[in-house]
Amino acid sequence: MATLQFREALGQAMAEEMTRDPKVFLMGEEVAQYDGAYKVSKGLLKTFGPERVLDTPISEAGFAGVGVGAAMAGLRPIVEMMTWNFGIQAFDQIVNHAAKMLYMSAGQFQIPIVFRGPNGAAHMLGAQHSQAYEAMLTNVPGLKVVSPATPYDAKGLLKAAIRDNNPVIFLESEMMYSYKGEVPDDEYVIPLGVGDIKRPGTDVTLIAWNKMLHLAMEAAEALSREGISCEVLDPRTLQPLDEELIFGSVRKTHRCVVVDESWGFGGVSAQIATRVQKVCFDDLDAPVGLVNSEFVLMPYAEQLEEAVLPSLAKVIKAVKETLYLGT
Amino acid sequence: MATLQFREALGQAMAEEMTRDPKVFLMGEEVAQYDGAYKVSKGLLKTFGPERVLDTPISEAGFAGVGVGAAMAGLRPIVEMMTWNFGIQAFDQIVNHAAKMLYMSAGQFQIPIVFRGPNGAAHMLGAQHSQAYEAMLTNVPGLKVVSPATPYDAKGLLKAAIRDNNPVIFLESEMMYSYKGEVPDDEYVIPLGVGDIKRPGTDVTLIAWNKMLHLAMEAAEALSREGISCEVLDPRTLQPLDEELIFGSVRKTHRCVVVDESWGFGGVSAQIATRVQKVCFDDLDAPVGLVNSEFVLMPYAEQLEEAVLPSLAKVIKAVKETLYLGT
Amino acid sequence: MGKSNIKSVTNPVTNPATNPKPSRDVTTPPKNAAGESTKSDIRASVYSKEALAALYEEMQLYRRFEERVLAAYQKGKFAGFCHLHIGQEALALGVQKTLLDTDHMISGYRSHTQAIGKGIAPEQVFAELFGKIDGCAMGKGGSMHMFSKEKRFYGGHGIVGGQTPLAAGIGFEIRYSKKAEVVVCYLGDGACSQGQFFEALNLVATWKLPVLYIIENNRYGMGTDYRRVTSVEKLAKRADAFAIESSEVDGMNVLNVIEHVQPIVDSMRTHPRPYLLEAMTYRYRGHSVSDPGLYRTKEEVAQYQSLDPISQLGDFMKKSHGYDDAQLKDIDRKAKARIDQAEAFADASPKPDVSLAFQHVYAD
Amino acid sequence: MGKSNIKSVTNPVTNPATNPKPSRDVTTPPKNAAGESTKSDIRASVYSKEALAALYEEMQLYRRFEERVLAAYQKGKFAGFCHLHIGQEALALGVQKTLLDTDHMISGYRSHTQAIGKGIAPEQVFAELFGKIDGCAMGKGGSMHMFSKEKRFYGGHGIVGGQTPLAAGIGFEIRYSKKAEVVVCYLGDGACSQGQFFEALNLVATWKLPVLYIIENNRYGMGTDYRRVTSVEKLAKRADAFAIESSEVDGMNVLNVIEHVQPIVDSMRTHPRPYLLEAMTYRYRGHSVSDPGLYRTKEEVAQYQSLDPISQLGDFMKKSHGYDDAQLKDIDRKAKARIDQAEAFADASPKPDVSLAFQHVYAD
Ligand SMILES: Cc1ncc(C[n+]2csc(CCOP(=O)(O)OP(=O)(O)O)c2C)c(N)n1
Ligand SMILES: Cc1ncc(C[n+]2csc(CCOP(=O)(O)OP(=O)(O)O)c2C)c(N)n1
Ligand SMILES: [Mg+2]
Ligand SMILES: [Mg+2]
Repeated sequence: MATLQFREALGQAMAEEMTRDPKVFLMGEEVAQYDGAYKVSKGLLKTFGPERVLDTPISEAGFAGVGVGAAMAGLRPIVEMMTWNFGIQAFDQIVNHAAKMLYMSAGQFQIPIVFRGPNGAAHMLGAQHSQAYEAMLTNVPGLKVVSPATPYDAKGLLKAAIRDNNPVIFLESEMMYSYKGEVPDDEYVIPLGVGDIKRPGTDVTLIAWNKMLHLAMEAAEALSREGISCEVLDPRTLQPLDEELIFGSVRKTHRCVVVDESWGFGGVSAQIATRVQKVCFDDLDAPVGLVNSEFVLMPYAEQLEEAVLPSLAKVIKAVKETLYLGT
Repeated sequence: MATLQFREALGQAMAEEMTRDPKVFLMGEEVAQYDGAYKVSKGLLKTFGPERVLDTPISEAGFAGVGVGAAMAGLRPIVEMMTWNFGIQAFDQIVNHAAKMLYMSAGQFQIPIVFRGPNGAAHMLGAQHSQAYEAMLTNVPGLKVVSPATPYDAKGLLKAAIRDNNPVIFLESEMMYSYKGEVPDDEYVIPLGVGDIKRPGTDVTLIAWNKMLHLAMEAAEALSREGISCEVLDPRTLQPLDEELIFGSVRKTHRCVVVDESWGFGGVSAQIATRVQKVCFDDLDAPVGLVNSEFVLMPYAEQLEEAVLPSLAKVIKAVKETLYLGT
Repeated sequence: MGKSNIKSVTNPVTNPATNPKPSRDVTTPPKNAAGESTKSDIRASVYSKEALAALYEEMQLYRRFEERVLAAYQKGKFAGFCHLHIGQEALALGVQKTLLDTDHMISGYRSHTQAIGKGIAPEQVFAELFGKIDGCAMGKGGSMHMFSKEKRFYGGHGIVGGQTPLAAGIGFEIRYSKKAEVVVCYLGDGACSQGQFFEALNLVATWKLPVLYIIENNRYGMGTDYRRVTSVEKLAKRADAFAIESSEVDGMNVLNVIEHVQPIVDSMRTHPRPYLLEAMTYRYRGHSVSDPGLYRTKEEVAQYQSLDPISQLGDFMKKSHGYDDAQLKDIDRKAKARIDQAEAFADASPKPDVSLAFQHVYAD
Repeated sequence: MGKSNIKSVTNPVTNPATNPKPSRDVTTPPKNAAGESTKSDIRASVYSKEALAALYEEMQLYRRFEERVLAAYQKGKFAGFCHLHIGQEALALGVQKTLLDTDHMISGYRSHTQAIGKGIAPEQVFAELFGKIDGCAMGKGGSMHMFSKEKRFYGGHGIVGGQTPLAAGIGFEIRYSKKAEVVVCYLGDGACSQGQFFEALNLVATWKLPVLYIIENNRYGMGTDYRRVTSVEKLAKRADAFAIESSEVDGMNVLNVIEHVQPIVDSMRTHPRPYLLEAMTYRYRGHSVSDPGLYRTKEEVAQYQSLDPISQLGDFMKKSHGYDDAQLKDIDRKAKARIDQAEAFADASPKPDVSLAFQHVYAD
């Protein structure tokens, strides 16, 4: 076991897969000579050379489309979006082309591609650099969406994503790149679509992913001191969702709270709530609780940003609400 | 009262608003000399001239951005997307620029703009021409989203959208442009954010908009013959949602089914289900039922397309399920 | 037009003596001293009687195919959008003749004939239009989405301009795998104002990818004269922004097209780099079968029809090799028979089972 | 470079005799016979001592402002991204001097100095950086998003290239309302490969909108030498695709910039049309304050610093009007004092109440 930063775990996953399969290559803005805007691709240019690690112009739609075309022709591209705020410029290529190609061609053209990059707010970056995109990207059949919260999961899931024969959206976070965690020395792959109980518990199922998982863990810890036992469930993959894991947990706890950095209109949290109320209707002792970012754009000033994002206090409040405990 | 086609009602709304306010203008592909790909802007070029009715190149991102910039500078653009399948090319301008400008500038730059065009499937147009985009567009604060189902609503709501000082997404449908309905001769405006009970009932609240409203009405009629009384609720505006109308109806019927052409992962239907289970938890006698397009891309062949879209049979089945009636 | 270095490239492939191309039934005529395309007397000696007949037959096949498609649509045999290529056949055919089977092609939604040219059987294209299981996309794609991985036809795309970065990606794979192949990417005069296209041009130029972009300038994007929505008359100028080589070709004459494109393709094969070709052409029918095309005068349409690519080739065959009308008619008859067969095949092909709608969402 | 018709345009505004511009403290020097910019002896007679001092003070203000911003960042007084304009001041200042208050400006995220130039008080820019209520966007925008509707500064945008169609929209309004105004839109060498920019270029060219696009070619987009991600050396060539007039200017010399840009702006005002200017410049610091800039050699940075815009102007002032170092230092001191005041103002400004986060989502 080595202790790695999140960024290093991702870098290892890419390096291992590029070593294993010569069809895998990486492109994106600053990924080569600069080692990545967030140093995720550190060393890859040196190891694999400029044919397989390519700096692109600032042309998200263009190079996303190059990735999709290269995948049609048999390669397995990894395309880094410096952040998903810029990835929206490539939505036509991701949604209309990558997601639909296999289907339109009746199975002839697979698109084994990973679009990866940080998603959601970092710190004081303002409205155009802080959006969480899972609501949009999980809505599209043909795309898989992955959003890991630990270095261990990040490595295992990214390897699975690279080996997957479908377009996979991989949502990271600027704030987590320096998070550290244990990563086995031996090779491992975490299958897509399988969630993980990050903390077992009995009173409330607390579902969260990416940065929010850490907030949920913090809340669970704080609540345990008040005698409330949260089961913290990390779906890890958002599309497809590990519904069985979710339903199983809720059938046990009878209560569910979802913490989702995205805006609370539709999206993954609403999907989970909808499915849980449908499938576990008779199991639920309280409505499914949701904690999302406030339904406003992201302000720059620090204390405003804090007020907008999910917080420990908001999560604790939502959990207590499902327990009908005053706060 | 005149009987108008849906397209004529929209055309009238634009003509009236352009007459009322010289700052309103229309641009888009084929909107001028061709009278619109679906003839929605018929006659506007002749009436208002080429300065106010402009054919654009096929540059969705570019002309959407021109609209946003013109709105910053004080005009009130109507931007036609030939369909929303192409509108996704302009998502960066719509989401990162139109929706966020007022907020980033702390209220200095209003963006009074309407992006309008048909949304969702028409008939046998295949995967790249059949997507329903409400899940993505309603997720973004700063945008309003409207989706009318009748000529009357279309006209009144489009006039309100043009007068609104925010970016408004206006979702139409190729299939409805020739639908006819009564439209008053006198001027009227329907405020955004106000839903409408299209058919009162007592047993189940059936929520639907755009094309799906007509399917819901058909289902309500069929079910009434079996003694089941559906209250058909058309939210008309999806963002913001008329939650009070929804909750009031569900509190009465204790049952709710949402028919949403969009894919059933997140989106407006999941938002409604989430809010209803939250607010009307103790009122509900059954889980909220959802009818969406199947979670597949859109196939071309007619009978495959039919199998994918919401249908009368699927709606009836969902309603009966909430009544615990076998089918 | 961007300056072209094509002529000065020494290319062994274009020298038939050292490297004959067995898979091709039409040979590129030798260049004259000035490097200009040869005049009709030289052509007569270069194109064999049989080669010309084959060209004529294939072009008629394209035409008859689209005519039959229109008739089938009007009879209600299928629905949806349907964009015909009638009038633009010389370009599809001429370009196809310069390619090897191993080359790649991608296009927009007006691509029935290009798909057939690239090797998809007319039967399969017809069946696709009819939404039948034997369609080249099992009835899931439709008119706008013809695909054949085997024939290296990458679609059939419905988003205007969306195919242009995909083509760059295919070119990227060629470079990555160090192969001597090229990609042809068709787009329209309307499509060439899409931002994606410019991003793609910059990428192929920077990375020297062997993509031949061909702007089919049929002068209209739907009802819009292209000069109303761009500021230049010559669309090949778009290449200048990136110092990409470019030129213009008369797309109504198949021999012109072959002679113009062959050296470009051959040179790209050995010296990988992009190229932008603007082909002047004209669509006879409306934008799609439901467009009456009222934005054009009858005279304008007639003027372009007087340059009809099939008639031009027929006239040349009469002059150069003494063909007569009856012989041409015979060839045409063969083409029609082929279409009869294709349509009958599509008629007979079963509709896909509804379960097919649930396949191909995700690959295993 | 695209051919420019600018010189041949008769423009009353550029003739100071018939139409003096009271709002400007720098006058455009007359052209010599060949229409070339004048040499330093002519300049000496054209720019008054006071005018030069004002220029020098404003440029120092830009420089000192950014230096102080860096120091404040390093002290932890604010966070987020922060992109400094140090080294590129001559362009911001020179262009600003050619504009009227009624003209419009829009830019990217490296725009503190441009915002100040356009009239936003340094106090407000500083307060915005500190996330304070007196910021020009009440602390909701931040470093990348300076706005002032009153001063016609349209932002401060964080999406590379996203501002380019917005500029076209502002130009559209000018045409729509038949006003004699122009829009200046800044973008970077990296931004000019964005598809949106090309779509915008086509639109402004087709509709003849008075937008002056200025590519600030500081040779790097983050860590990427621009020549690695595009195929041409001269970015102004992007104009050629649309037959837009274009030229290149040395962006390190403020007098060069003024003299080059003034006739362009004046001519656009009376004969509305777009223009693309590539300005050669250099950023001394990293891409943002957190970038150590290891992709450049010390020698390279030193070479450009030897062309420092402030020193260049100072040297000229010494030669032309006998300024000495002490006098220049005095001016600098004034600039610094202004910055002290601005920072103190920002320090004192209150933090916005949390309720502000919930305002401005929708307009009434
Ligand atoms: C991005 C996008 N915008 C708009 C459309 C609608 N549309 C389909 S074809 C077309 C015209 C294209 O014209 P051109 O590129 O000249 O091709 P042609 O039809 O002449 O072959 C338009 C606007 C689309 N399919 N995709
Ligand atoms: C669409 C988009 N892609 C990527 C980024 C990340 N990014 C911010 S600045 C930058 C480099 C821009 O370089 P250039 O245009 O030369 O401007 P400069 O920073 O040199 O002023 C990049 C890639 C972004 N903000 N927007
Ligand atoms: Mg065309
Ligand atoms: Mg730069």
